[in-house]
Amino acid sequence: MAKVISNEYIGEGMYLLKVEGKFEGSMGQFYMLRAWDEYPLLSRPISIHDIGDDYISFLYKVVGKGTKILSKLKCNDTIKLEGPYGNTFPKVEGKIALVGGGMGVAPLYLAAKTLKNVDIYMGFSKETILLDEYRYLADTFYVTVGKNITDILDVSEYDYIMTCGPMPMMKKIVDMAKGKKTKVYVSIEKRMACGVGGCLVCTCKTKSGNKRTCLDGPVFLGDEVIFDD
Amino acid sequence: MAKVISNEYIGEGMYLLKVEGKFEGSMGQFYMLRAWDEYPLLSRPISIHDIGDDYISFLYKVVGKGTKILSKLKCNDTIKLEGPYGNTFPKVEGKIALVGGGMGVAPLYLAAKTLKNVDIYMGFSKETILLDEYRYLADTFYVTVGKNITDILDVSEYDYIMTCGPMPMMKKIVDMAKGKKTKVYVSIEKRMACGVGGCLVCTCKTKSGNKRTCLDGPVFLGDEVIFDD
Amino acid sequence: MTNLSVKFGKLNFKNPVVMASGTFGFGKEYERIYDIQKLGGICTKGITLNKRDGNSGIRVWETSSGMLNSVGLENPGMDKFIKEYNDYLKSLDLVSIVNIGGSTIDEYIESVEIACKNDVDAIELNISCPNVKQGGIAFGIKTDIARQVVRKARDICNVPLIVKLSPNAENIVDMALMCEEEGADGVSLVNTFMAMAINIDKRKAIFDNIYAGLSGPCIKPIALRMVHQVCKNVSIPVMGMGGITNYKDALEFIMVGATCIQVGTANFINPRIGIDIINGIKDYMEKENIKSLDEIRGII
Amino acid sequence: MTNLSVKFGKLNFKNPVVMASGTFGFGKEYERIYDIQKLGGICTKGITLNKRDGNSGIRVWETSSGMLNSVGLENPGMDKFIKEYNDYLKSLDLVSIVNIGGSTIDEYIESVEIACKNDVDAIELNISCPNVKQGGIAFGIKTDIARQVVRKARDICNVPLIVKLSPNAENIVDMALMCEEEGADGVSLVNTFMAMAINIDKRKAIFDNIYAGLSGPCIKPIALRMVHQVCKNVSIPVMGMGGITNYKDALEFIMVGATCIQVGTANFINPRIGIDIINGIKDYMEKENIKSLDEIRGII
Ligand SMILES: Cc1cc2nc3c(=O)[nH]c(=O)nc-3n(C[C@H](O)[C@H](O)[C@H](O)COP(=O)(O)OP(=O)(O)OC[C@H]3O[C@@H](n4cnc5c(N)ncnc54)[C@H](O)[C@@H]3O)c2cc1C
Ligand SMILES: Cc1cc2nc3c(=O)[nH]c(=O)nc-3n(C[C@H](O)[C@H](O)[C@H](O)COP(=O)(O)OP(=O)(O)OC[C@H]3O[C@@H](n4cnc5c(N)ncnc54)[C@H](O)[C@@H]3O)c2cc1C
Ligand SMILES: Cc1cc2nc3c(=O)[nH]c(=O)nc-3n(C[C@H](O)[C@H](O)[C@H](O)COP(=O)(O)O)c2cc1C
Ligand SMILES: Cc1cc2nc3c(=O)[nH]c(=O)nc-3n(C[C@H](O)[C@H](O)[C@H](O)COP(=O)(O)O)c2cc1C
Ligand code: FES
Ligand code: FES
Repeated sequence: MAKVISNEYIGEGMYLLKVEGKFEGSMGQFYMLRAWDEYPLLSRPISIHDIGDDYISFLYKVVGKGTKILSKLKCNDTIKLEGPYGNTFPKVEGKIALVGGGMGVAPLYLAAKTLKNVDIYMGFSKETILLDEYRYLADTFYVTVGKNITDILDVSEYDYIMTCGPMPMMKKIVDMAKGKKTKVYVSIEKRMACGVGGCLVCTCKTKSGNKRTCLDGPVFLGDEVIFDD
Repeated sequence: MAKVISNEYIGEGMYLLKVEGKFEGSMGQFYMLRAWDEYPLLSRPISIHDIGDDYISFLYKVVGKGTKILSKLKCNDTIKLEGPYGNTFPKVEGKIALVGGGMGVAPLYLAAKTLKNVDIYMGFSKETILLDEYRYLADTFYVTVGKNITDILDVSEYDYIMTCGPMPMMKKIVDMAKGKKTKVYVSIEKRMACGVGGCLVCTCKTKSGNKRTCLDGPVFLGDEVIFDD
Repeated sequence: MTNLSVKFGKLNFKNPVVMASGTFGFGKEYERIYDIQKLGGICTKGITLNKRDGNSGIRVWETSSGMLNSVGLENPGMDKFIKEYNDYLKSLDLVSIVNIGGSTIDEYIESVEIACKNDVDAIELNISCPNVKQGGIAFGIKTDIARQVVRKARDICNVPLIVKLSPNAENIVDMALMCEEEGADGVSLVNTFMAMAINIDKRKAIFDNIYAGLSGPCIKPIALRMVHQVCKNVSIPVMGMGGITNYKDALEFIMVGATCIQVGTANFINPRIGIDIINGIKDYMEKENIKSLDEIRGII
Repeated sequence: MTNLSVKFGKLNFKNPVVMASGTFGFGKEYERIYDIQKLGGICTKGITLNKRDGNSGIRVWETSSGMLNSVGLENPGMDKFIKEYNDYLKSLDLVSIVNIGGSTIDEYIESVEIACKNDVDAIELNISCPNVKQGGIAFGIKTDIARQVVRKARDICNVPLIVKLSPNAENIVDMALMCEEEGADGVSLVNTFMAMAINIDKRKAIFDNIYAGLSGPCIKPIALRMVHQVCKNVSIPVMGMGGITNYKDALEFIMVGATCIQVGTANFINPRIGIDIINGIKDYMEKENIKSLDEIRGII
């Protein structure tokens, strides 16, 4: 049980939840969140947005029952966090772009803080969020609203691209990088139950066979993922 | 959907919930309360404690999931009320005693206000509640703590006794009145589902056959009720 | 124009929403809440030939997203039912279906005869009742035993006959096929699942009868599967039910092939649920430009 | 001194709490969460003779107090399982049970042979798998078909053999009696209930396979009833499961006669649930002055 520090609405149906405590975790990893007792049944996987000495934060969008309950949390309410789960974005060096679509920008914050000197691309459909915070961490900063972020991304400029967002966007980037030196890492979202690799409901098909998104992922080499699912 | 005015803890694990609006209802009747969406499944039957031009109030004890949720309601929260359901205490004249045990004192408040010039007996196991409020409505006022209220009740003093509380207490009073002119009315608690007489899960056995506690009751002539259930 | 009406064999329902047996009394009880004639139909509490007092002890228990009931078919008996309720039910502008139970075949048959003689709209034969001659195992478990009841009932029944199936049946598809073979006008499913609850402090079963019937949202995924299986296998119309609590649930049952849907336990969550579901289906059809439910029935 | 240990036929469990197949990986996955050797036992993910990639499409869906899964027995195949996990499992201080599935009798038998040759602690034969020769109807539906698998498996199985029953069985008591007759060391029940879910916007079933398996708290009242029925009818030991989420649920299954209990879906609510249940049972026994679970087993 941990204590909520704050839970702010930041636009686009998204909230920034800050929880008190010393938590572990690296860029790309996630926690299973539970701010209820029995209902709904399953906990919700949410990426680490940021982590500090005495707090952890999550950026989430309200889409259904679970995130609705999360959105009602107030300062001093309690929440259960299990994690950190999953692998991390790789700690590489070179010219790096972080590309987030919509809610997919969430894990890129900690990635930008960790990797440093990155370019950040953020695509939104209507409203923008946290521009100041992300801009501050970026060498070069690109934002599109109502237009595909992939339209302004030149993959060949980069050694590495780390991306999180809608599947079509990530697939597009992987396709654009085909045959180029650019390595693309994608963060995959799958429905989960256990979060620890024990139930196999989150399988992601890859060229080297089935992988568990919760344990072997959520970060995969883009080239490895079989997207037609 | 109605709006909560207040929901105060008043001791003995009991709360007084006041809800805004013009509600119908008479002494002895109850509402089905629901301050949640899907879980738990069933609404909870709670007697009318008091009713005014622009409010209704309920006095309830936290015993399980549903009343626990009720106890967390705050001013301006919403609650669903269905009712009023059930019959009422009879509007009689003569010498009347209202006898409540524990949480059974709840419906006696409106009864005292409606019938006037009554004696009130309240029995508690540990703490007392709302003594000032009830005393104000009583001709003579008796309270016991940690002792049976039936020990100090002389049934033959009364033309009518209306009672609500634990089954053994009510049975005792009915037994004490056997062969006397005193008419005893008891308010029965049974687990309910529909509250309107449609499901027959709340059957109360009486000498004139099965009755639905929610529709034909909750108030029955004590002599009629078959207590060995 | 959106048209919610459905034909269920010879029966015409102004909409597919029917209140389930045992959860809606004899309709009258809900009159003070809303105009029940807005409903497509109602099923009465289960009636047996003779009056029954029902089971002793606790009769309802909440479970995770469901409830157990052990009412034990408390009812006034067929004659008294006819005397007290039949004229009322026939005066209503909806399809009123008399749900009939029994503990021997003869009992069933006698009840059906009386109901037919009094010209009820339709009969729903509840074969989930314990069969006294078979040691209390329900009629509706084994197809062969159920066939005997259905055949004899069909023989003498001159009003539409709907057989209500138990999810505890050994093979619910066989059971439905049998009903079709024996000439039933339709089947309805599911009745409650046999289940139990325990008080660990008293180290005793909650119910005097030990087992009780489970209903409510918790059973919906299983009920829906059973309705799907049955609809894929029979050509008589099906009334689907089990855990329906909103119009979306109702549409799910229609999409797997149900002609009508029944709503039971949800009446206890919201006594106006019938109206809410009808309005929800109507709005959905208008939004999706669906003229008749035929367009989506059995689409899955 | 409170003693939580139980004897399940020839197997000794230090406590009755066993993690259910398919919800606890191969144990290893939960090592980082707690010392899994505190558990009475674990059942592995279902293993088939050959590697299986499992089902396509969505594999999990939440329902009211439950979940549907359509994993489709994804597993590395028996040989690879033995190579990668058997030594690890045997090194653990707990009873590790290998759950075996198959789509033909031959497949089952070959898997059992390999497992026995490698001296596994025990086998749990999952007969809920679709039988390819019977058009995909699960082996565990009809007693006669299940008997063929159980008999052949028993013939060649020289480690304790537990047969895991499906709640979709036509007659679960007959099924358990059959297992007893054929010499099984015990039965475990229930597996998941066949069920379904629908996306009304897409007008499609959620799962590529249409049907999926329902588990979690919603099924507990039915599972408990089935375990009760089986325990009253067989004398071999029973592992009870279905919706157990806390020590009270566990005690309920023990009070209806289960020797061990299994915990599945609750691992997803709380990954430390196994420990919590063990501690809960222990505290209860101390408070109630119960020396051994024999005192309350089957008390209902
Ligand atoms: C590794 C990982 C990291 C994620 N990080 C974030 C994040 O940082 N911010 C954020 O807003 N969202 C994130 N998501 C998506 C988030 O988990 C879902 O939006 C959320 O679970 C929806 O829950 P709900 O109860 O509101 O929706 P409902 O639709 O009511 O949920 C029903 C069930 O489906 C699951 N589900 C529904 N949508 C998704 C989805 N897109 N991905 C996975 N499961 C889903 C739920 O977990 C639940 O089990 C992440 C998902 C994964 C797998
Ligand atoms: C006509 C009537 C009037 C009532 N008036 C009051 C009142 O004014 N104040 C008050 O505190 N209580 C009253 N009760 C009792 C009250 O309904 C229960 O205490 C309450 O339902 C418990 O709900 P729970 O979720 O907290 O407990 P749980 O034990 O979690 O409830 C589980 C289920 O059992 C039912 N249940 C449990 N205890 C009782 C009980 N004693 N009577 C009926 N159903 C029960 C619940 O309604 C629910 O369906 C009344 C009961 C009836 C029938
Ligand atoms: C309290 C109660 C009483 C019931 N009585 C009957 C009955 O008399 N006859 C019958 O066929 N079904 C009876 N049922 C079963 C319902 O009609 C329905 O089949 C079942 O509850 C599943 O639907 P639901 O989940 O919508 O409630 C009863 C159900 C409940 C909850
Ligand atoms: C995701 C998942 C995978 C499962 N896989 C298997 C399996 O491989 N073999 C098996 O016998 N049972 C399997 N089961 C069934 C469980 O072992 C258990 O019988 C069932 O879930 C009921 O228990 P519960 O309600 O505690 O989960 C699986 C269940 C789930 C939820
Ligand atoms: S969520 Fe269970 S294996 Fe990934
Ligand atoms: S609660 Fe349904 S008849 Fe009384």
